[in-house]
Amino acid sequence: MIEKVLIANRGEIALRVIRTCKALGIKTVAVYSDEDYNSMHVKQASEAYHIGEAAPSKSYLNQEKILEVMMASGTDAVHPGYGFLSENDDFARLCEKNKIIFIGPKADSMNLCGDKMKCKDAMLKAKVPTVPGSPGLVTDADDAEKIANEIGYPVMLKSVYGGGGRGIRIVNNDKELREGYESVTGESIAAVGKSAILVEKFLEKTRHIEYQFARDTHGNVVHIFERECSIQRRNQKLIEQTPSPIVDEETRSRVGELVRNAATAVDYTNLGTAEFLRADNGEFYFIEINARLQVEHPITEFVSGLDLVKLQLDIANGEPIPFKQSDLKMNGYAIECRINAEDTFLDFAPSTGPVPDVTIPSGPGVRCDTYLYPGCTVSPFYDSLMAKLVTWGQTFEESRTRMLAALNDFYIQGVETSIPLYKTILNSEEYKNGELSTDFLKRFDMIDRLTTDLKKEKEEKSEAAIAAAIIHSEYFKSRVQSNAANNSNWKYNLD
Amino acid sequence: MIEKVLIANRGEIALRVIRTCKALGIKTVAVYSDEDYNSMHVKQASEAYHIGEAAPSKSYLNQEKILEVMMASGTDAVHPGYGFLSENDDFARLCEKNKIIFIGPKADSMNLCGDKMKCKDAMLKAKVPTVPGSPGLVTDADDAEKIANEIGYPVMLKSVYGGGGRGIRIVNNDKELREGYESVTGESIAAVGKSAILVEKFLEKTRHIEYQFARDTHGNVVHIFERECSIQRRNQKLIEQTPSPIVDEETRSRVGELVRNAATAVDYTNLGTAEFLRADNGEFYFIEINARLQVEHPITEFVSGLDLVKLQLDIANGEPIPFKQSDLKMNGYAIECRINAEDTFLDFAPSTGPVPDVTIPSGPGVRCDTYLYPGCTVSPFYDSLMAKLVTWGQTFEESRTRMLAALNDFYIQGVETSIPLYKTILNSEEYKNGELSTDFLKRFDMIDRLTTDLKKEKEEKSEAAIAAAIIHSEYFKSRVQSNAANNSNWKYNLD
Amino acid sequence: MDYKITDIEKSFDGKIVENLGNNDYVIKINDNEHKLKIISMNSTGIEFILNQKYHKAKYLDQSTNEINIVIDNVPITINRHTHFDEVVFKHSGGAGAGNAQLSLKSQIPGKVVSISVAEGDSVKKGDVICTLESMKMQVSVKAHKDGVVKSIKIKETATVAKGDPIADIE
Amino acid sequence: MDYKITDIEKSFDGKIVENLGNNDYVIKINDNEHKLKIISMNSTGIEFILNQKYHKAKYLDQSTNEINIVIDNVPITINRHTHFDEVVFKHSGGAGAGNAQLSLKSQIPGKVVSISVAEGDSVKKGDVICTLESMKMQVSVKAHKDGVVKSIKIKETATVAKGDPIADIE
Repeated sequence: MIEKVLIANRGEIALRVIRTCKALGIKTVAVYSDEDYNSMHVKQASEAYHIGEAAPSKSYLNQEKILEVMMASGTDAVHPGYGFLSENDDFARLCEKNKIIFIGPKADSMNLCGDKMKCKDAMLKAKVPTVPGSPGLVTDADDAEKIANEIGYPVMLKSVYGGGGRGIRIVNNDKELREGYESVTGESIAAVGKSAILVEKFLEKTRHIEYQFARDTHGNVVHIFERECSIQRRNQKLIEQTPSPIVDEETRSRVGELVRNAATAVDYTNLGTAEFLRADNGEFYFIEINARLQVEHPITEFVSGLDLVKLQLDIANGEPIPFKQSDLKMNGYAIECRINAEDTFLDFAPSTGPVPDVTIPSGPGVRCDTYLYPGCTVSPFYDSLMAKLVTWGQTFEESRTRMLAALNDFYIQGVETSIPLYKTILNSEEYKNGELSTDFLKRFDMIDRLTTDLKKEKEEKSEAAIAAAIIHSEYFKSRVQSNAANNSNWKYNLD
Repeated sequence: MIEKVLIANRGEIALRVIRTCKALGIKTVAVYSDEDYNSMHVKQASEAYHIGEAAPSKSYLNQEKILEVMMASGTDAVHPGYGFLSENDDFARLCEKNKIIFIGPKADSMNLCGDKMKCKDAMLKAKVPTVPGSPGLVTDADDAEKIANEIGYPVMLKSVYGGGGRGIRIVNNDKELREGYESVTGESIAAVGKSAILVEKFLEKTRHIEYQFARDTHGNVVHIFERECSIQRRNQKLIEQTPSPIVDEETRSRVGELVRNAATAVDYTNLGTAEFLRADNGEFYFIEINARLQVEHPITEFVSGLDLVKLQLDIANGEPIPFKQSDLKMNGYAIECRINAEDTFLDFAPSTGPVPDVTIPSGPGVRCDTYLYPGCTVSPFYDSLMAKLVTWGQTFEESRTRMLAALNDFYIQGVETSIPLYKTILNSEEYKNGELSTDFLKRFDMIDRLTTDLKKEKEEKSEAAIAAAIIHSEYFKSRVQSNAANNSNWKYNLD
Repeated sequence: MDYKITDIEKSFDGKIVENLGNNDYVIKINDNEHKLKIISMNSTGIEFILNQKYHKAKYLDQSTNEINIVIDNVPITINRHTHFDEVVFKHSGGAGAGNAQLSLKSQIPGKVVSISVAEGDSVKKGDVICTLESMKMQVSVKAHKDGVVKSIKIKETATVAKGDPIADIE
Repeated sequence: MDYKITDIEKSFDGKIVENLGNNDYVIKINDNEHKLKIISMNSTGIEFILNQKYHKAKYLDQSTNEINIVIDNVPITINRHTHFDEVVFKHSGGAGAGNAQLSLKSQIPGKVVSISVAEGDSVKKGDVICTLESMKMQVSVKAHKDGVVKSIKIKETATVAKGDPIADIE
């Protein structure tokens, strides 16, 4: 039985794992870089070990150092979170070799999932439909061009080692293909030191729909419903919801069956996610398996009632999944907004720095997973996800309106956030009607609409802003004109 | 349709009502006393009106002033919360007269519920069992003594105008009865200006089990399951949970049917709670109807998935309840701990003052309804309930362990709280086994056990405390011994 | 005073009409009077109730003629058509009888950001002698008379109190 | 220094063994050495990591021989068997060569809580001259020599800086 877990991660996901461990009486070990002395995961864990410099390569990606801490702290198991080492099969293998339970799939299975080519092969054998494209790796840009012309532009160039939006390029003609080939190769080498590229048909007006699944060491496998994650920017998810507005019970079961087959085909253990493109014609095409806990897992927790981290621990302990597929019932509607530190108007450029003040929303059906606290810092060294705001409702409308109210309550001083954009999106008729697709932002001019909404907000707040300016000005004037000591008009000292 | 609601209350319940109104796009009007300028409900409402001095009688109980604000602000409806004017039928009548929707039962029905004698009569007619006692009001202390001797001591003296633990006294003999009669009369007159007393058999090892119910203006009535609220001090609830560990599905339906009859018997509209004593022999005795939203409503929201404030608004709008009894399914387990500002070791005396720092717990299955924020003040003028910490789990054990983790995370600087006591209770075998009764604290020596737990905690933290003291002392010494300016040992300035 | 919000192309005339005590004020924006109650205030922000509605504002990047406010989470830049420099000038002895006095005094407390003259320089009434930062705003202190700077009494980055001498001008 | 936690009837000997720089220290409690890293610190509290475990402590109601700490939400009262007064005394000129000096100087900055002597009083070395409050602790300043209080240089409620004269004793 796992009694002590090292969390090889930081930020909100480290806190998320700690929370379940605490409730289960499992000890936790945090690791932290120079940048994270003052971070919440250090404060919440049973123990915390410093592992190096701020740059991920010198701390959160340093396998040897993390192994050293696991040995020193006597941990039984490691939870990798998402990102960092979570889908690194070398690290999983290193843990296996040192008799530390890696909370995730076995290294071989992870390797298979991570290799888009081999994975596609496995899916074809398991009769899980995949997107038309190169049967395997392309040999070079010439080969890529040949295949692109066979299946027809636009096509997508994907690094086998990419993920989460990185190492992907959509190209519309031979010229773009050659440029894209170069940059995808470069990005992949910069990130993981190697590159290998696939070509796939790029489908338009597609939806990104993924399935949570779980498979135990006894071969039991369940899917835990779909999540629709179509609202994205630069292939990065922004808003997720479950159920998907276009998945009915029949589709849910039918595709869910494919997902169970997919998990078995790669001999997957623990929790994973099977991602699909859902084409405008209703077809589902398998894209890849994310071999880890997803950022957006809380919406699945809301509608299933499950604690997915607890389920991960159970499976890692070798226990059978404590329920059957038929026991799972979807209850209500959940939405997640990823609250990023970024400037929507600067092409989502990261916005970092100290956060002197924060108000975290709460209320019935509201959950906020975040590392923010008043006085914390948003670091430029790590990803821009500050918080995950998740709401549940008995109806989609209830979850949506609760999300809007919570977004309004969410106050983060000091950095730009994606909150205003989400308010515009959630208020739009297109979102309400479920007209989702991965090009949603562009398709419905959301950035322009945000500009309009912000101007309207400024109009509404102008009188109050002027009032604040009047008080500020008059106070200043009064200080100049009379002695501060006997200025009884003002009880406030602005120094 | 209600478009603007005045909340004739303060604290967490005002915020709770505002939250649902915001999600539904309904405007809210807050009222506040001199003590509450800086309170969260003032900040969160669409509008806020000052209504008088800190003492409740000069503000939150001032019906004329509140009516004036309702007229000035153009509100359609008033939500009374709990306490204050929530069960005052004169106020309900005043609203009715002025064409303002009172979100609660009609004045006549409220009057009937509030009059314990008439209510008991109505229940007897509706075949809802009640506790043995005086058939109606007792005429004087002599009459009370006569009845007490008929039904046998211990008996309970209850003011018809009491509630929530006030205006109740348990007496064991004639002498105590006469003293109790005096003090219950006094308390009742002090609180509402009048007094009328009932005598009832006091049952031992009883459980306090209550039912949430809703009845609409069309006569549809549902019960929304039970809540067990047996853990109390001085007849004030501390911890509530649903389902009750001793209510099975058969009992739930059978007593639920009585509850529906009870609601109909008093022509109740909107949400209410029927309170029962459950005797050790398994019998349920009706005690009273609480004609308002209860403090502990969130646990019912968790297991039913309903937004009870939304349901209140629907019913107040004259809409039929949008579901049938058979649609309601209980999902999981919920616990509420009332986080009070009080000193357990000073007989739960109130502890008030500024709260410079607060950490509100969060996480999957955790909800915290509170008015606390860093820099707020706990006022001596109002009740001691600072926060309601509520957790949900698929199993009772999951809700319990989540509660313990959340209690550990909850940090409130500046006032004494009931948090340590709750940790002791939730860790006890008796609580885990569901051995609940209204004398739980005394029966299982919880205060003594708390003392032991606190000592153990101090042992565990002693080394860290000494470390903090060493740093403090050494810093002080270094300041005395060397010039602060060139004291390079210390980067910290403690002034 | 005149205020302008460029983003929405609107101008406002605003002032305090009356201080009612107990932190209550009557302010006037254009032609309308409003009730305003200050709940709390410091150099970085203000919480207030305006016409029965609570607002929270943070003051960022203030200068004499521009102030960036985040009000209820909405960032708004306000231009002030103000005469702060003139107010400071006047009260530093720049107007009327003070003309004969030797010493130029600071009428506000602040930090010395820059000194624009050297000892021995000839200055004209209204020339900038130094710039102070106060309440995060930069304010120029100007010569109250024509003359020669005999001595400078301040240093850069030092703090001056209200009434402290800035320079002697003869 | 000796520390005692009365509630659990335990005594501890504690000190800083080494300052490793970068906010890292080695401390010793009884016979065991511990690694301690200060994350943040001010007059009201400290956050630190002790042996790989984070702790947050608030300092409440401090005096020279007692300190109330809330550590990780647990209130603990610690008695210090300390010689702070003596430390102050020694550094105020109370020991050794300083005996000849006229002026008694404050070795800590603080607020004057009370003055125990009047001008003209005869005092003996070690008599309390005044009490200062510093870091929320009350500290006595004692005469560094026998003599007569010639003049008192401080006032009650005033603030003194380190090195400020307290009194002249001749």
